[in-house]
Amino acid sequence: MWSNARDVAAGDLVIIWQTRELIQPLLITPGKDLNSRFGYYRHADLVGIPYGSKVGSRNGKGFIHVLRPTPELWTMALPHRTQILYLADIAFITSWLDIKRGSSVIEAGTGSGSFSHSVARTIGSVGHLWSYEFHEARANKAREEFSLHGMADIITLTHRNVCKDGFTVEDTVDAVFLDLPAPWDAIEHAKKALKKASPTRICCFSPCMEQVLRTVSALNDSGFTDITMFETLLRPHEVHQLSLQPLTQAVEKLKKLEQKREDKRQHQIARTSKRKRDDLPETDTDNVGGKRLRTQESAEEDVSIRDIPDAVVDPGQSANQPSPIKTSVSKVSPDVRGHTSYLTFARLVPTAPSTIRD
Amino acid sequence: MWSNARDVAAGDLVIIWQTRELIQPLLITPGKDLNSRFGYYRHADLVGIPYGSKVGSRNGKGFIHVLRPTPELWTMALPHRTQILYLADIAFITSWLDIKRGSSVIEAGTGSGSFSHSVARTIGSVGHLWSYEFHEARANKAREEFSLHGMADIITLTHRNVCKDGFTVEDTVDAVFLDLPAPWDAIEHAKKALKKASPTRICCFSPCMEQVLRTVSALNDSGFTDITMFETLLRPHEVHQLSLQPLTQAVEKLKKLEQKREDKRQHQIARTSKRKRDDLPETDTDNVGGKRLRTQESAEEDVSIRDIPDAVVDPGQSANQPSPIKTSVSKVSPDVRGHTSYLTFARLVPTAPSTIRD
Amino acid sequence: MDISNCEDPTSALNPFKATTIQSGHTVLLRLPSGETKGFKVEKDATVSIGRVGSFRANELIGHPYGLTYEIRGKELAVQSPRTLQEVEETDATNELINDGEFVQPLTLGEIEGLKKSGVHASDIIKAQIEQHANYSMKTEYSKEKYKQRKEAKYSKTFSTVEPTIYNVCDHWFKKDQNRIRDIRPDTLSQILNLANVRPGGRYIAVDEASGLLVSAILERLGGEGRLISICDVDSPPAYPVMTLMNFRKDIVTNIHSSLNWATAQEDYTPAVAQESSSEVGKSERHRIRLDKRKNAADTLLNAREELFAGEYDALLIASDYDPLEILQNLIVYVGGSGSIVIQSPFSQPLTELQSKLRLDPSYLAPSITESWLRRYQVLPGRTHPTMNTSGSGGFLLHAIKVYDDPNASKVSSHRQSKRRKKEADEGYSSVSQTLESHETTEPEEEDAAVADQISLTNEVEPAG
Amino acid sequence: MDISNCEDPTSALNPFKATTIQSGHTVLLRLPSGETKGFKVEKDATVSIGRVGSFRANELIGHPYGLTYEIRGKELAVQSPRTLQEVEETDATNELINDGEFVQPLTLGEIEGLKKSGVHASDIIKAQIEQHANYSMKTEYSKEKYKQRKEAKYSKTFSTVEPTIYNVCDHWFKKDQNRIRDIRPDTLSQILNLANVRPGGRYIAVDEASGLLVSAILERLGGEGRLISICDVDSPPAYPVMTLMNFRKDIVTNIHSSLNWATAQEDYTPAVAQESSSEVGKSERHRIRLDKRKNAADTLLNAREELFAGEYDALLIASDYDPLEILQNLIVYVGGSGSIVIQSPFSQPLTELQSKLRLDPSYLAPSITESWLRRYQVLPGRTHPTMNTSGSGGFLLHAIKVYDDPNASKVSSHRQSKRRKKEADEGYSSVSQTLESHETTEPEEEDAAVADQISLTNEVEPAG
Repeated sequence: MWSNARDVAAGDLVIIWQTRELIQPLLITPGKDLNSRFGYYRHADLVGIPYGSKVGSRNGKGFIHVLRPTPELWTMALPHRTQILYLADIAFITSWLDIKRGSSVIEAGTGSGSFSHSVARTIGSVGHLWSYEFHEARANKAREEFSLHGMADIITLTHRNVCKDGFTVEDTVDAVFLDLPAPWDAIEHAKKALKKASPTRICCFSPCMEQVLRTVSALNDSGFTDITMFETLLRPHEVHQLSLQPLTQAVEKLKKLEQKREDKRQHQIARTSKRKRDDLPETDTDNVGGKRLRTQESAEEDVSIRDIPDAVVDPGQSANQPSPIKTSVSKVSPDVRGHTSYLTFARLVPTAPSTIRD
Repeated sequence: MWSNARDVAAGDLVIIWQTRELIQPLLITPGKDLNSRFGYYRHADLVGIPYGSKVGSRNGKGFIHVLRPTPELWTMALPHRTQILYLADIAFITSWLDIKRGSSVIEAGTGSGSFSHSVARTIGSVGHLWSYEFHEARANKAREEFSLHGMADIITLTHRNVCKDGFTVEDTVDAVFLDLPAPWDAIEHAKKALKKASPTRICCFSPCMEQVLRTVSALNDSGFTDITMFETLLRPHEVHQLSLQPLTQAVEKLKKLEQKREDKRQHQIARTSKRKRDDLPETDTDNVGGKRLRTQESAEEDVSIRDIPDAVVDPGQSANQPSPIKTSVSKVSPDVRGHTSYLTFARLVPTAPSTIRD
Repeated sequence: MDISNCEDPTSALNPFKATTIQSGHTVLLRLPSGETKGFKVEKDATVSIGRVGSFRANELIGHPYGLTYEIRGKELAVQSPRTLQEVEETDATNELINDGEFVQPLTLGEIEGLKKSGVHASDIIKAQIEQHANYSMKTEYSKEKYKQRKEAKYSKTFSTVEPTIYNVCDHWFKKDQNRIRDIRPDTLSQILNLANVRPGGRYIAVDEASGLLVSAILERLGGEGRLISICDVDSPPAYPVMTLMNFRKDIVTNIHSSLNWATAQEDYTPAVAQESSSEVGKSERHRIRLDKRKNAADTLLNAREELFAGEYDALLIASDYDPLEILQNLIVYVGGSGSIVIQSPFSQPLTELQSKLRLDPSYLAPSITESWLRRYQVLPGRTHPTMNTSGSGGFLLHAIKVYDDPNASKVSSHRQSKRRKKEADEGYSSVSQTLESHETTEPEEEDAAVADQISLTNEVEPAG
Repeated sequence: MDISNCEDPTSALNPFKATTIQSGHTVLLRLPSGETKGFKVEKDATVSIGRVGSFRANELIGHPYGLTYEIRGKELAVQSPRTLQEVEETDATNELINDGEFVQPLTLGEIEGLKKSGVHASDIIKAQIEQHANYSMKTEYSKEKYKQRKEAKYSKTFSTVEPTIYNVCDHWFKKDQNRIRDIRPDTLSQILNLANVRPGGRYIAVDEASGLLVSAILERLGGEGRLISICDVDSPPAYPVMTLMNFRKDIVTNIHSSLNWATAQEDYTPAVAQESSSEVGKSERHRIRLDKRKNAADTLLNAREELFAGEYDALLIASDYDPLEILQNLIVYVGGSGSIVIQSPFSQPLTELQSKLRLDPSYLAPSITESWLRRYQVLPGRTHPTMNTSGSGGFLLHAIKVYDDPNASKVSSHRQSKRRKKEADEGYSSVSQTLESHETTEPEEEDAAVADQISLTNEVEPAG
């Protein structure tokens, strides 16, 4: 597949990591430039540096990290031609289907090739993946990609509607993965493609429950067993620095605040008495004391003690009160994807009656 | 409902908390005794003590806590006649259906009365609950219970198959809750019972997805809108005291352990040389040095440094190395219930064309 | 438009809230995008809801909540409620549509022209669809999706949303969950039930969740009962969440009092209560002011007395302050068998608190729970969990206030020392805890029960 | 019984594991209760699986995994795989059945009698059902449940379970999840993919998860590549998880080396490597022993050299030791752009680690994820999530090793100081982080991207 060398070479496909939201593939072509809002780079400058290097832009506008492609980075960087599969589903499907070095696998459809890359990596050069895509333009794009990524020997890509026309191999594969709108139409075909003499597995990927119910029924009718269904997700956590506010400090601050207001009120009374003698009009600020216990309406004028820096309340004391210790805590990120697809799995066990004594 | 007095009185229904797994209702009947593996108690001794008291047994075998019943404690203590609803579902349904003081509510079926108690508490004496149970013995049991718990004025219990025979009220209730095997058969009846002039709500409680699909379709056909479905769970966390092991200590221990073995080996060699001179047979322990690097098979003989108390490795040093600080951490308890039921909700909005100008 | 000019806007059974939209209400409107927004409805004023349009507030006043309207000029037309539309499956797939070709068939200018000429939204959509070269080749699902997206963009309809505590919490959670400390509607409902909040009950609340907790308790009291909330500002804050509830203010004043962390201290004498002799017998104006001050002082002193009298049914906390300190201040006012419910956006503070509370015999069975909620799309043939109802809804610690009797707790601790050794070997110790654990696990009864009693009385916990 | 007496038990493509059951294998059997248990299969020995019965091991040897058998005497009969049975809905409800009446209709004595007389399990069940007064009145669902419970109790069937890493992990997770540090099959699969484990790759592992991590990496290498594991015991531990994998030992020895935390130190000279002149030229026996010692020393020294040469593809950690210390020891051996994956049963240690690593420019985008898995029952008409697949499956921290260039990081920090102030006001600061976050959120592009670059270079993090 991709380069295993320590250093980047001309012709390598690399992953350019600019930010978490901006991750792109790049074919190193000396003579070409890379321009982004994080600066201007020459491909030639990247040749010979070790993979994983941080590189500053030529115009000082930012930096990039030059990474070695992996199927996981590719999933984050690839051009989307369709909805794609992500890490949690890919990893779980691979594990349940027991895809490993030397496995023979079928996938339909190819889509944007996110799953294909991961399978090719996992089965290695002694395994094989038959990938089917019914959309011709997408199939051609994917074929190009696989070839560019040095996976042409591992992946055979066929442009074909497998629901109608079936697969191109028989009694050959260890596992079948169907990401189709109507997987039930491909299940009998899949059964033919699976190896007859050893236990084999299938996975159907369907976003809706109605599809699952129909798939389960079709799998059952075709003699698949141990039918089961899973959902898996990756819940990213966000890290916060948390400190619990000490309540005793709040109490002291509130007491002082009230004393200050009371002092001010007494001062106002004294001033008013004096003003009254001088027959001056009463000012608005005179009302502060009376307003204090009105609720709700006066909220804008109320001062939250958390809005007051320590210095305002008591300049002397803040130094004595150590600020509370912060702890790193985490919680599930609020914008987690809550559903991708239902993963329906089943097994096919070898049952040729001629070989089994009963 | 239950007693609001500070102290327990004769005739009160109380909750006896023995352990988290052993929570029971008890009707205080002076003259009677309570016997359990946590000791022997006289009801009479509980009269006059404040609710929330810990009480030691007369025979010193344990203690109990005497608690004031709440619908939540009742759910943990009630005699199960059926599968019951628990806190997370009850609370969520109550909130979505906007059940509050003064609400008129229908539930079917009554079951073990877990939801009924919670609703009765929430609507208060100015609200009303019509509860229907198709199983006669269960209906009678529940009626007794409601009466004993002082809820006879709040709850009207009817023994009836509502799918066949409908409800006993029309244009009356704010909310309907259906916990039935075939809720779709009761939806048209529910529509009749709901108030016509104000927005009303319905919830159907079904464990299986196929029931949900059929319910959604029936709700839609009956003109309910904003059909939506939820699952809610309460995930209990268990608290652990965790300390990360310092790696530097492990390194030092391993080095010392190896030095010790090497010393022993050298000692053995010396002994063997001496023994050889005396022509004595070699002992098994002689082989220790050579065995050290055999893998896997010799594992039982290997000493994990975590099995060795500090004292064995270096009696002098352990006092100098402070044991790592423990932090309280938590994770979801492994035995969490992963599913109760799907909660299908919908609204019915007032649409009498005569009152609406268009 | 007058659906029912109900002059008595409150329900006969629960006069706390109007059941129809009244002048002065802040009303949540659900816009075509699915988003909800709050708008003030004042008699004779105009309500303007951005791109969707504007209308006279009087059109809504007196209506029940929950209706859907279309704006036609400045008038509102009530719409029939929409039901789910069956989507027929067809043989069409996206097989023959080339990526990138599925583009906007009308230019923006054309669309603006149609809109200005008063063409109805559904007609614009139809026009767009007709011009869309590939529309008929797409699957019915893709078509439906496309139609909905277009409808959201050009529709001039909205619905009023009833200010139930569920809807208000949901609105805030979507709008700014930080300001309500991640309290999701399910979490809130659990708080209320765990604290046994009911009409006639008496509660103490510490609410730094923008008034969500206070609003929810008041809603559940329905005008009957008592709530004292403790705040960290000089005067009770204006709770933004409460604005949307449209409670009757006079009833709120009757059942809700507020103290702050200073005035809630028994050993503290608030300045307002210090009668100053120099202030008596001045002008009329001065006397009115003094009366006001006297009333305020009375309210405060009454609230203090009421708090200090104790025997509250439950204590509910959603606060940034150290929860242990809060408990040390307030637990004394909770009656025996009363509930303590503490909410936090993070598990860590509750975890630390729990490991302290279980050493304190005044707290029975302190347990931490995380709420979990999942919403589903239930369109025919397309049922699946929505893509974004995961994330965090906060954590709860629940315990029951009890009265210890040190003489009652003499239980053999043989088992305990064995367990302690085992835990030391493993490098950690654990306690499993939940209000519901008794029916999810089936422990070896005798053992588990005895271990449990041990764990209630001393510092050792049974293995999870 | 000889399904295929395949003399070459390994796949042509992946000779690492036999594809059929061989003598000496430890085989997982699924019992009627649904539980899986490991049994050693030795030629000519008898395998006894408790209540279910016993049989001669030879009956299994040479068979593919995954078949279902019934024990008949000491013989095994292969069963046809069972398909789901459609359950017809009927009008029967539980309406007329009185609670408590649904009791065991045959006495235990009667059942024992039937079993001893050789009656087939399905007949016992039938007999029980016939005697069950209310059976016909129960709903079909209740009937099915009842039948399944009875079958589990009297059936004499079992299935062999293929030792895939999924099945082995699942078995251990159900049996004792503490011993594998809560690594659920989904979590394990994520670890392997995040670490880019592939045939021919080179990996370092710290495995205190009973060998689950080591087994999984070896399985994925499939005999091609290199694994060095670092343990905290004097010699490499016997991994209980590995026993179930039935790897070919010679191949494992070729691709897997082990060091401990002392021998993995560059500045430490292991005693075994200290040539002692007094040991040369003794007796034959002594020379053999010395040769052995020499081999061991060579193996150790080679492993050290190999580790110290570095440029590994990934570092995988599941350990009780302080992960920061582990990284300080081993990060130097990970090649540029290599993955670091650290697993923990609790989020807290990873949270603290993350907040340190993001200050270190050698780690790109350290992010914490929690794995989430739900299994469903898919019986016809009764599809629902299983009641007990929730709970914890552990947490992962993932980061990419990079080479910093301090001169490349000059970015304006204006935004940063503003943000710092805001966070101080709120009492906390946050960073959102995930490998996949870029497509779940749609941040205001420019802002988020710039903030992100800032967060990579210094101690300030963007708001989540």
